[in-house]
Amino acid sequence: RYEPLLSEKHTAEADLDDAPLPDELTRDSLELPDLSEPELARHYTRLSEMNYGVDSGPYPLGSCTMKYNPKFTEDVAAIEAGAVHPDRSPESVQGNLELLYDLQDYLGRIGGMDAVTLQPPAGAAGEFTGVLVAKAYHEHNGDERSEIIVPESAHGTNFASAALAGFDVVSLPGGDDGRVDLDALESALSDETALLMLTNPNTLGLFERDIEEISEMVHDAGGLLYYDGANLNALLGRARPGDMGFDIMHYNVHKTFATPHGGGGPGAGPVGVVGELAPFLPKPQVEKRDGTYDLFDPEHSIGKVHGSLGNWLVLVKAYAYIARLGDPGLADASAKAVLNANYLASQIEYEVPYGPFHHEFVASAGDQDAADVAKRMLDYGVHPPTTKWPEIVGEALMTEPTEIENKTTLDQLADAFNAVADEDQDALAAAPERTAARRIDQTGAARNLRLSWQALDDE
Amino acid sequence: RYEPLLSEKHTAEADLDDAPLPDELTRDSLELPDLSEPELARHYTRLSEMNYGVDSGPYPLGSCTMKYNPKFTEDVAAIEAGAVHPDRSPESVQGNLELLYDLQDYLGRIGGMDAVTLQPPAGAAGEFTGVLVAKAYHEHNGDERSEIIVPESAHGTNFASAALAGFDVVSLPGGDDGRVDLDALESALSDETALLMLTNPNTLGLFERDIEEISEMVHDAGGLLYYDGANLNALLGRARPGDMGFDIMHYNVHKTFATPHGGGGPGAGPVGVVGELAPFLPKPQVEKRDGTYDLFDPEHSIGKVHGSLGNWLVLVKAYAYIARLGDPGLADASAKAVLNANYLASQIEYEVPYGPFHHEFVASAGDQDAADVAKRMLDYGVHPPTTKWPEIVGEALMTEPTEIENKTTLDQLADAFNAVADEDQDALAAAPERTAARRIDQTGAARNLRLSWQALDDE
Amino acid sequence: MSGHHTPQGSPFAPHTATDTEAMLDAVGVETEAELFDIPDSVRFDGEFGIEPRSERAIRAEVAQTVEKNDDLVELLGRGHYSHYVPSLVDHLSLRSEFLTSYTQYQPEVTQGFLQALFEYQSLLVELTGLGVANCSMYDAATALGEAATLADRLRQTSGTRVLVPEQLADGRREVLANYVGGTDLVVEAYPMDDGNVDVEALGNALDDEAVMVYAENPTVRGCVEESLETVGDLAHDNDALFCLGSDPVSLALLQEPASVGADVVVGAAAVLGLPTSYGMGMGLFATREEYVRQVPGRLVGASTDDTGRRTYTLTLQTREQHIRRERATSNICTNQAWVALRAAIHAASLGPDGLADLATEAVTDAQELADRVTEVVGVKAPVHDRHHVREFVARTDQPAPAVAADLEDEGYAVHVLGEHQIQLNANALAEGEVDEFVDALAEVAR
Amino acid sequence: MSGHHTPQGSPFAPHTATDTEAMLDAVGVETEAELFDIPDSVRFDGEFGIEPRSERAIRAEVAQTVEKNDDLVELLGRGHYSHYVPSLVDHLSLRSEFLTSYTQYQPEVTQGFLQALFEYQSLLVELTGLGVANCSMYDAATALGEAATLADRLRQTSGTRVLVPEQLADGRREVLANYVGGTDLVVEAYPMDDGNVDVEALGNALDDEAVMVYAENPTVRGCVEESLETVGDLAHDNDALFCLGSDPVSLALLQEPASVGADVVVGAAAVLGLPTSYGMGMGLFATREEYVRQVPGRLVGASTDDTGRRTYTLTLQTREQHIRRERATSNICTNQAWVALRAAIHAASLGPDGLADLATEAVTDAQELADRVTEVVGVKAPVHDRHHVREFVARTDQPAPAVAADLEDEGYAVHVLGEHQIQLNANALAEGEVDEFVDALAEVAR
Repeated sequence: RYEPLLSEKHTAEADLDDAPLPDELTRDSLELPDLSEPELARHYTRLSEMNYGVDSGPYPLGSCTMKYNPKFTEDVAAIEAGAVHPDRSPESVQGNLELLYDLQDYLGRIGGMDAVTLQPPAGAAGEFTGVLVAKAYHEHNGDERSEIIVPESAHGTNFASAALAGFDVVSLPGGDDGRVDLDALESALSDETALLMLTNPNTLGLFERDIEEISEMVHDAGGLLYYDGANLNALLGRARPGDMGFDIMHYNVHKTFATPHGGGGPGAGPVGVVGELAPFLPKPQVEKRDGTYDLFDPEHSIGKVHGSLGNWLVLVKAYAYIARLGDPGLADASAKAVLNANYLASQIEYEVPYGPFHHEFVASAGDQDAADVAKRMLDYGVHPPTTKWPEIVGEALMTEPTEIENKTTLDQLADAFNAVADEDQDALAAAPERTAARRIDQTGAARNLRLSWQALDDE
Repeated sequence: RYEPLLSEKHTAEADLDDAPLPDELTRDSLELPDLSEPELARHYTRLSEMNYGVDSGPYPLGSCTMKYNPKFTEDVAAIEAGAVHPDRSPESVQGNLELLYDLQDYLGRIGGMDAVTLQPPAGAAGEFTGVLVAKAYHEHNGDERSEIIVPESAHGTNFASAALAGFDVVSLPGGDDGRVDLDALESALSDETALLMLTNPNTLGLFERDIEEISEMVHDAGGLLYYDGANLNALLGRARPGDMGFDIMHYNVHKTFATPHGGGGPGAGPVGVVGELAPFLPKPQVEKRDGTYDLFDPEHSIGKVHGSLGNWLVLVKAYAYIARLGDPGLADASAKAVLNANYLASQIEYEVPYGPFHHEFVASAGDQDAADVAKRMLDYGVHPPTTKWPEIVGEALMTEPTEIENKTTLDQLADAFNAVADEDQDALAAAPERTAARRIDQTGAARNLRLSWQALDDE
Repeated sequence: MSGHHTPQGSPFAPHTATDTEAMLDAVGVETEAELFDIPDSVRFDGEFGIEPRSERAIRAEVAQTVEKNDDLVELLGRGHYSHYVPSLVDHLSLRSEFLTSYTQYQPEVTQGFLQALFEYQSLLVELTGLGVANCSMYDAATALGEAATLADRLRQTSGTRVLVPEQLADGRREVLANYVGGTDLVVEAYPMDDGNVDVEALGNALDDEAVMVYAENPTVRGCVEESLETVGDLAHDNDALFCLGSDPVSLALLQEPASVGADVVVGAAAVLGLPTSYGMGMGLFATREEYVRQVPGRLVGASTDDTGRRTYTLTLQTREQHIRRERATSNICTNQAWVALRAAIHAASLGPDGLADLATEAVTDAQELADRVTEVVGVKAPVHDRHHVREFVARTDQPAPAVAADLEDEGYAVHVLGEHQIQLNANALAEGEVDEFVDALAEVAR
Repeated sequence: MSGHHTPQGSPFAPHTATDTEAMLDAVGVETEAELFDIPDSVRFDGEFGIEPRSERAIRAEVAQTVEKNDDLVELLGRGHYSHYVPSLVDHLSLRSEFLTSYTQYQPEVTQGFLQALFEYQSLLVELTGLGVANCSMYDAATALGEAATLADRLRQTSGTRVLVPEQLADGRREVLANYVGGTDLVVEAYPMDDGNVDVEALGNALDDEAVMVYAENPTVRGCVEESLETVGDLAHDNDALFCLGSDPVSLALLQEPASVGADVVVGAAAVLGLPTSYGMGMGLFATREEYVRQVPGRLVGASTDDTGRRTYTLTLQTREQHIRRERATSNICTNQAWVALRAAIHAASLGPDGLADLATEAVTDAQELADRVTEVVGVKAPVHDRHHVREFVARTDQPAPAVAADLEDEGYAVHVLGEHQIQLNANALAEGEVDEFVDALAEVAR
């Protein structure tokens, strides 16, 4: 299956002769694809058919929480009256502010947080925001701290967000049981500790049972505790970060609240904080007084982390999803997500260390290369799990089916795992054989960089 | 590729115990598929991927005029304010009546007709309407006539519509040049002739050059002349049925005005008539007086051919398409449709008798079976033409690329034709080999009828 | 749209100037005009006078136009209902592989739509209890017309009478008249008794000249028909076909048509899949297996492909006009397949309980509104002492046309049935709208 | 939704009671609750108090909520514009294979999205003239922030100064401040001269402590920048990176960034693909090929598969946080890929002339409106004697806040820049709306 590039179909030069600007302020030429609507419709329809989405089949990417994206949330987001300019006066956008206010409120309740900002446009931006809040809080207290502790098995964004904010990252080795090692934490903590960033359940799907002790240790050291919301789908209605001692958290709305991932984004990474940290949140925040909504700048605001108010359309979808499920639906989503992970883990032949699991588990491909396993699973018509991470499990197959899969699909996934487990190295190395594209040379792509069709033309 | 039936996934019995009706008025049981939204989304997404549409590739079905369906027409049809109840008072639906009135006006101008009804919900319903109008007209004149003349190569609907209205069908053999044989017509005409139904260009893509003489002959015999709008896409802006002497015509909006065919329907088959026949049109008609729109019943109306006002959503799309193209676009559409047909005919190795062509041509598969040729063309990734019809050409391959194909796609189509032309019977009989389903046993399907999943359960 | 194409040409014709040139060359002409083999005397050299507009302008224009419609709450019913259509239905049915495809004459590349239609047929088989459902008719009225021609083809005797209820939607009556116009059938109305079939009168009217008896459940006035079995028996005793009108939502609750002897079921199936769309609908048509070769329209059947796998295909095409021509079972070609797809998705998303719930609400809504409006001074409801689905007839002391006109001023559209009767579709009122409507009615009815 | 699922459970969890039972058995527990390994002390046994609603209710509720927004014609601009987005963009980008897919970590089954992103990158390479464009940043402000950290990584010397124009959107200034907060960079504003860079002042401000000079074309006030080459030369003479802010529509007409020496181009790329969506945007980021290993965010490259066929894949992932962690070029993970897809479809549907036409209209609209409003008593426009794209600043004799407030009452939203300055985005006025606006302005400005 092959679809030519737009540029290989037809291009043309723009006619710039009548540009309403002096020549010296105008570009010389512009050559772009020039196609009719029927040609474009076929081009993108074909491209879409060369792409796997949640509606295509199971997508059990550990830590990515690929849920079904309810169709109606698209229609809710498409309501035109909400698509206003971001610089409108608060009085003239009461509707949008009301929705944002209500969403802040929902998220606060779900996470057990006192204040929420919706501005961060993605999870990593949420982390960055949280780190800036922690930094501002410490600085405000005259207590400059230079380090952020991150477990080895944490998401790469934790490290990068801490570094972006200028912190030194202290990597925390995991304990034998796959959880935080309290001794190691003790050694890592110091009066330079600004923050400990944790996911809970962690990337192995394990709940940090010592969370209260961890919280006490961090707070005793003068640090703050940050909750990475990537795995919140495991806890809805069962436990709340705010109740566990976390001071700051972000929510991944495409993970927990079913907004579509869109092939990479957009997401939204709202950040919740305890009351003491609310004055440091980004500006502006939405408030409600006497039934009227307004924007205000928190007293010690860190400023802005997005040019405007964040990813509005994504936030609307998250609102719609939460409203659809409500208390019982959210609790059921977590219950079924955890059941699905445990059931699938029980059905596969690969070794699955640790446990009991919440929303995900990490199997080990053992002697097989986990990346090969993934390629071969494609041949069985399913999307493979996340591979080779976390490194605490050798040749990791990090698997999170989410609540949206039925037993039949889980059995199909297990069959795919088990079929591949029985195959030899030749079969694995040759995979995938049944996909539109065969195994792709990633090393070659990086060695011989061609990042545009212009680069191909040079060949 | 295989997708289980809804019923094979999960069914359940409805709970009818609390029905708010006495038992004797309530059904005993109801067992239906019972699936969640994610399961349904995948089911229908997969089914869609097992289906070929215009957005998938060329669809050169002769006489079906499979055009690209502009996306914006869907959005225009989706404007909610138009989706009202059909029994609303005219005063309260001025907007809908205005659009219908304007569409009647457009169609009248395009066809050269004095009055147009939009009620017929498809082309065949349009034919039936036209035939009823002719019947009513003759009866009104005290001139009962029992026969309708239809060329042998006409669409099956012409025959069936005439028969449905109670007429005897007189089949008119074609002339050697593929056009109407005036002598044969002379023999067929009599004082029983109510109507001659013609397409022009005809199903061979040939313009009936003698149309004026034909018109005179029919009218001299006291009959009326009916234009089957199936091939109107060949004439837009170049000639109008009304100017050729046709008294009645229908428009196929999915053929000429790019409304989607939807896998079989819905369509719309507006009917235009000359002024003398306007009093016989279906009721109600839309009129405009002093800027206000109203419905009225034509004086000698044939009554209704649809329970309401026809296929509104389809009519809105047709309106939007006509408005988008306007005079120059409509003329260009025909020009390019005719150019495409002639170009493609010039590129294929199969014999193409007759000509010069307008919007379509009929090639002959010669010694090959045209149905086999079609199956084999599927293996080349294109949709085949209409086959085995019209019978005037042996093993007919009736091909109409329409204006939406570019030269590259036409060349790809020609390559597919030519590759198949060179293949032997074995290859043809084994085809298709590269499709999701292989050759399907149609005889078996008719012999062992299984028309529901309930019938499969019985096996 | 891309600027280089023919100025003001069709934006949906992709020809570049270079390609057009090359193609003209290949064909051996200089201009496209030369390809038109049209005698000068009938060439059109005028103008339509239709100005091309941009996509954006047309969207704005049509929105502006249809927004001239008054914004009324429509209690109109009588065969056209707006049940909420889930977003899923739009998103899936608009997938272009479905929407832009043709009739499935090449089943090997149209398995998806064929299976969806097979499933649609099966849903109707379950709801009606009859063995065969076709892929759709245009609407309920044309389906009724087709039922009559089916009866005509089946009749063994010399009968010519088609009996229909005196209370019947005008559209159905008139379309039926046109469908039997080409036969020697005559349509006669039989009396109703308090909103149901007057079985005694029907019995008296029946004789061996009858070829079809048509009844509805619910009736056009929303009444649940209580004598279906008797009607069926009367029809069969006289060798007439029993044709029943209904809809897929009502069928989720009401007596199964097969169980009361129905030979054909017709009805408005777009109550699933489409909101009221100014009358655009979709006709359901189901019948007994023994009549399958007389069925109008398309049928999808299961088959196998060369590898032995189950597949689907259009079948019994020899009934159809493109093969059988004037001896076809119907002239229908283009049908409402895409609406059938939507109805199937809608039904599947409701599931058995969801569908039964819709039907249950339709019954309780009618009852509850009747209870409310009969408390209004000057109104008595329901007029018919029957169970109702969705709608009912109310008596007004004031002249009904005046009440309806005043209601329209208040923002409500209702049917006028007679001098002192209006019909109300309770199901059209969203939760919370009942009070307002009752207040408005009280205002105008006293 | 189907009725048999867990009552009030998630409608998006498909578990039947039977399946749930079987799965619990297989796992060896009686209830799902047993699987939650949470200490009692931190278990949540409260309620959120969020009532579940139906899909239909939520659609109605949100519509009702956002329709509380005033219906204003927005002449606000300043980085957020609503060009008409063709229907095609919605229909194609909403195809679920695109919308519901994840980042392309398994390229063999995501060739479609990868190719679309490769094409997006290529379109920006053409528009900017630079060799590398990434797959998107969140918005223009974060793209500017990333440009500064890129400059920080590249700098050879000890410099710390980032120079930005004094006239700059607040959001960009503030986000930039946060992005450089983790470095020792300091952001300083340089003066503007009549809406353009004051090149003399910039020259004086520059020294070898400068690591980046940022300029915009068009500027935040809509002015075409006339000294770009000089700005570029000044930056390069001081070994500073020259970062230019623009957008894909303006770039269709204005000087090609590469031709004036730009090292990085950032900007608001969602002007294609999205209407103003309350600030949701998409950041473009392009730079010279030599800096490719320092680029933030995702890059798609061409490669081959085992059969030698051309394919696409994410590449240089070693720059990214999931591999390089705290030494990554950025913390970005989720980006705005779907908006990039939409922008690419939009650009492709416009074609070269369509895109140039949009830019041309943006220039002529601004000029024409300025000509009109300057005729209004009490208004002078444009304040800056420059060419403009889309928008311009006008001087009002009356206090600008009062003029803006009065305009809002008349249905128009405009920016207030100072005591007597407002900014008007002419491009936001549809054809035929200009007269009305000028009348309204005349009413309030005198």
